[in-house]
Amino acid sequence: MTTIQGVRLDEGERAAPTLPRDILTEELVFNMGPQHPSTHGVLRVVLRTDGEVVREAQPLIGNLHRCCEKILESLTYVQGLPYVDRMDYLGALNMEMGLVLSVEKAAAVEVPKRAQYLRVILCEINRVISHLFAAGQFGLDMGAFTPFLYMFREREEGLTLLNEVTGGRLLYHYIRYGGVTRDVSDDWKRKCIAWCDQVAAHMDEYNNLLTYNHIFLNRTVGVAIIDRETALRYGATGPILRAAGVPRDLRKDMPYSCYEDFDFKVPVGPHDKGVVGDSWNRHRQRLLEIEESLKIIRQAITKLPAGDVSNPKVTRGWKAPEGEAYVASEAPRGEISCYFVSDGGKAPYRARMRGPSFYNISLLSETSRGLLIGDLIALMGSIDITLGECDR
Amino acid sequence: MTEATRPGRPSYMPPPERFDPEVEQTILLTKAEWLVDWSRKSALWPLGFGLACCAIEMISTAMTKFDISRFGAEVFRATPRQADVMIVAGTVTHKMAPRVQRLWDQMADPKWVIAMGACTVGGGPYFKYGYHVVKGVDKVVPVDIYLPGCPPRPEALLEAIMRLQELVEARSKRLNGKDPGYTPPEKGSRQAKKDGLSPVEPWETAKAHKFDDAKKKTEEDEAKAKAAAAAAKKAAAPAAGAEGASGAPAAPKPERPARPPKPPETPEGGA
Amino acid sequence: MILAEATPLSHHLATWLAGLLGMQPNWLFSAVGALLVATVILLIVVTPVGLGGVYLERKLAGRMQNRRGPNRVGPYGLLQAVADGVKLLAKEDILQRGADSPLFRFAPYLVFLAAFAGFVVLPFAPGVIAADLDVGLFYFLALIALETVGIVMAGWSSNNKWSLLGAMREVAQVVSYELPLGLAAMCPALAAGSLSLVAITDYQAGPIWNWLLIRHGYWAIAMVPAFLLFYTAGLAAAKRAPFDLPEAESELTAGFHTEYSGMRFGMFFLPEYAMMLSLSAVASALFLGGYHDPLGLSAPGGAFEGAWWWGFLWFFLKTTFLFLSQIVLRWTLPRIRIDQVMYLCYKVLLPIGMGCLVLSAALRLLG
Amino acid sequence: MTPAEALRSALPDAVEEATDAFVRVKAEKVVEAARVLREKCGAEMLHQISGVDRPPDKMEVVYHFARLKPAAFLCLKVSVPRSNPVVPTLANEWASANWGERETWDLLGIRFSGHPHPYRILLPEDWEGHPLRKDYAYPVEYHGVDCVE
Repeated sequence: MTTIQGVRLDEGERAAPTLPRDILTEELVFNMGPQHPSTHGVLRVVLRTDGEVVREAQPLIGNLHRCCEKILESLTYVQGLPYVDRMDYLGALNMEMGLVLSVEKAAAVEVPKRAQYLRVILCEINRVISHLFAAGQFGLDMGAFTPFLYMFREREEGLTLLNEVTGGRLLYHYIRYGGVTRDVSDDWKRKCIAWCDQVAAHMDEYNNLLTYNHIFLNRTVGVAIIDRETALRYGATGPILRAAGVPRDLRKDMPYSCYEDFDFKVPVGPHDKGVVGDSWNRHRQRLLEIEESLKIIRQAITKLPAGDVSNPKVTRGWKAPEGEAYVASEAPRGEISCYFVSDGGKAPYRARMRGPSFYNISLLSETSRGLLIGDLIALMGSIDITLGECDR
Repeated sequence: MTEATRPGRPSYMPPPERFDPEVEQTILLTKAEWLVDWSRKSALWPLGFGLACCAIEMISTAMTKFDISRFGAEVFRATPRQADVMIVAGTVTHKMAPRVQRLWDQMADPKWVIAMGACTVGGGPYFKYGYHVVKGVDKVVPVDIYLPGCPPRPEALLEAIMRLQELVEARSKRLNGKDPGYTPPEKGSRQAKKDGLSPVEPWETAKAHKFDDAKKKTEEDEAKAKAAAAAAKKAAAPAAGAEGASGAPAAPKPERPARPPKPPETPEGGA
Repeated sequence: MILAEATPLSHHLATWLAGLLGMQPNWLFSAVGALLVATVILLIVVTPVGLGGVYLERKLAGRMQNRRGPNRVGPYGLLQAVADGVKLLAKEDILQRGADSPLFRFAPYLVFLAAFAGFVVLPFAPGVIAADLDVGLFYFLALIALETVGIVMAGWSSNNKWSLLGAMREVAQVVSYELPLGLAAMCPALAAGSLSLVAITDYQAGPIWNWLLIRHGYWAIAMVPAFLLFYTAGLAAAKRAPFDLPEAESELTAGFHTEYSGMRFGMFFLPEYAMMLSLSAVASALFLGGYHDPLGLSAPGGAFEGAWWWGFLWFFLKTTFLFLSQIVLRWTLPRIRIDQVMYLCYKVLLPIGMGCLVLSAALRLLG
Repeated sequence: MTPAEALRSALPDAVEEATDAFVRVKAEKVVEAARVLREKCGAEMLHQISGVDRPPDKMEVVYHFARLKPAAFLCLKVSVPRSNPVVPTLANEWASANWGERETWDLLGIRFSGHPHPYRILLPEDWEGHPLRKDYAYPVEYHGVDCVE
């Protein structure tokens, strides 16, 4: 029994002995990460390979465990919010939504309509940015460096937009209990629409350069298939689940924050190439979701109602009354939810955050069997994890 | 050639000896030093190593808008052997700390560390309640440039790179007498460190290689183990309580400072 | 001696040296002359080739990606590659525990040697060649195999699994791609009836329709596929994207040179560019007329017959064009998977290569 | 069929408390209860496993199941004594329970009997204590690195 730092690598299912007896073959145990270009952070994967063929891949997490839940229990309500941002640093606003929605439901806090719209606009901008990063990073993993930079061009513009409203480039601390911190200007709205047009105009460029590139298609179509059952069994959500053919999008299924006001589609795999649930479909899924998000942003900006952006009842020393709630929302990487328990104290009694990446990456060990190392990279890149929310 | 894993490796450049200034400015040696330092500062290859949020800003710095390649520093090496500067971008946790240290060990001299972000500077937002967060990466590797911010903007990282270039260049500037008003600072003083001329080499101050003897039991642990064994013996043989009490005098249970009494003991280990 | 006799430059040098000392030119002077030529080539050609290649790659990549690229070190960042080189020289040289020391130290030299030794047979201009070997093309192809040996040594001796995997990929890839590379190179050799690069180049003297790529129109049937084949297989032999599997960064951290630091790493880094350049040069000599211009001015009886600068200009232009196209490809395409690399080689390129060879033979017989 | 009705009819002796929001079942019956939720109420996904420390004498494990169509979350709660918190594992039924339970063990010290791999997941294997317990004592140092200033 091979054991590597507490991880048991199951023996058995060795490759069928096709080689003559006198050639000695041996399985290699690789340690991939925590510092590896395609583990997207500090994920560590222990690989057992037969040459290039992966027999087993065991993801090991926890290298970025930053005690988010303990801190939420220890600090006051308002103080705790920035820490949620740092869970998924690529989709920080969506993480804030995850906590705030639960607390608001448990405490029955009213949120002004304008604030709800602003949340939607900024969260969708953040989702677009996050998906651009994920798609580019996937290209980078596949060896295509340039598309990443092209996607970063639009990403930077989007960051500038968010920066203008929230004051932060990456982590925002914008959504508060009962509303948001700042209102947007008319000028910003114009810029935002212009940015949507810019991204939409460049979608073809990304597709030509990366998505429908012949080599890219060969690398990803039919590779590392995550089917519906596997995804559901492992609790995988978000683009992975939708690319596997399950039309589950909480923005449609359990609308929160006025998502029911907007007209958008939920793209579901399989898309025009490949088979349902393969790496290419997960990549395409993200690009299609960008287009839908742009639709939502445009509608929300046109329909943005007048009014206040925060609930005056929620002040600095605000406490939630006793109670509990479980609300989930759709973050770029999957469903972020919070099991929130309050005992009426100054801090949440328990705020259990669900990091979608935590569940998404857990299926790596089952899905990766029999893949080549290059395919494993495709699998990991198309799952698109953020270790911040995986380890919290 | 030196072995990578040998602790307390000698410095890549010995502390500059002070010659007669006239000699210093004329001999070729100092000019060569200048060339070497110029090349080092112009080709700072970072280790492609992201930990958390700051890594995204580090990537942004390498991208179109900020373009770290202008300084010749866009060559993110995937292997520590070929990197010059480790940008520790993000929170270092206790689980990750040995790996960070190991990566630093694996880098070839001369090497520098930029502590990017509040977490690596001193724990940052996780200072008080972050039980699993190392409060500052300088507890495990020596840091040359501290870059605060949560996360620092890419412009800030560019400035950190430029400051590091100044630091790299400082030594040969002094040697070449480019700075006439310069008097060598007192040994080990703050100024000496600032000038990059510290006789105390950075790795002497680092608490390096503590992880190697993680398994080594400290006296404290031994005492604790003894106490636990005594307790187990006591529990196993309640009848021989008197004997146990006399035979094994109650070892004082070592309490760590500033730690409240332990919660009721729960059975540990897997089911 | 053979080297010296075959090389006009070194021969002149030897005669001049002997005259200087008032002695008859003998084999000693010839050897000294050849060595001098080799040194000069190494200094003038090789160093700028490596460093210039690095600079061009970084600058062009920047341009392709809406960036500026290096521009702080020297004017337009021209000294960037020099700074890199000096820095690598002054960096610590690590020999990690468990490495096979002699092999580990020797491997970079072998790779360096293999990559730069190819320059000996490159016809830069009329009369400017270190050694016009009769088997120049064969010699060049053999050196590619030598480089593989160095890389396998590096991967094996590093005592690192990623390095080992990189080295294994290198063997599988380069050894396989030598077949189509050789087949494609045989087509021009067949047409010109020689393995000497100078002979093949001079066979293409004259206006552009004398170039083998489109020679007299009908040769294009065989030569255009052969050229594309040579170019593709050359990419694979030089480990350039999309065939950069031995050092695939996102898969194998840094592949076979994971454990190398300092100048030893530099000795893997520079040969890559040398290999690209020499492959481009050979491709231009084989298919694009080498140092002959498209108007036929350098052909016998032309205005610039035997003018080395005119020939060098055209050789340089053609080679640089192919070199830059390799860089553009690298920054555009994703990487191919290892099994697809093998598939492409044995099931696509090899049959095409055989077809080209048969066609060339037929054309040679008919025309 | 609401979870409360389904569980009351299928496992009458297991249900301790049933409201619209959640159903509390006996710890040893949690696997059967989860099966009932899957078969009768369409709970296809185990969305989240949370542990709640309720000193002085109780701990809770809260399971949230997700139903796809119509979308809803079904909540199952289990209370265990704080002195010996053991709950049967769901890891053999739902793969997502595997890591979720390991995390609950790691951070709260609730054991899951029959778990295929009952080790810590986020914290290092030799970490002392379970941080999310209310009486958790912050470490002073870990392997030579100070945890407090």
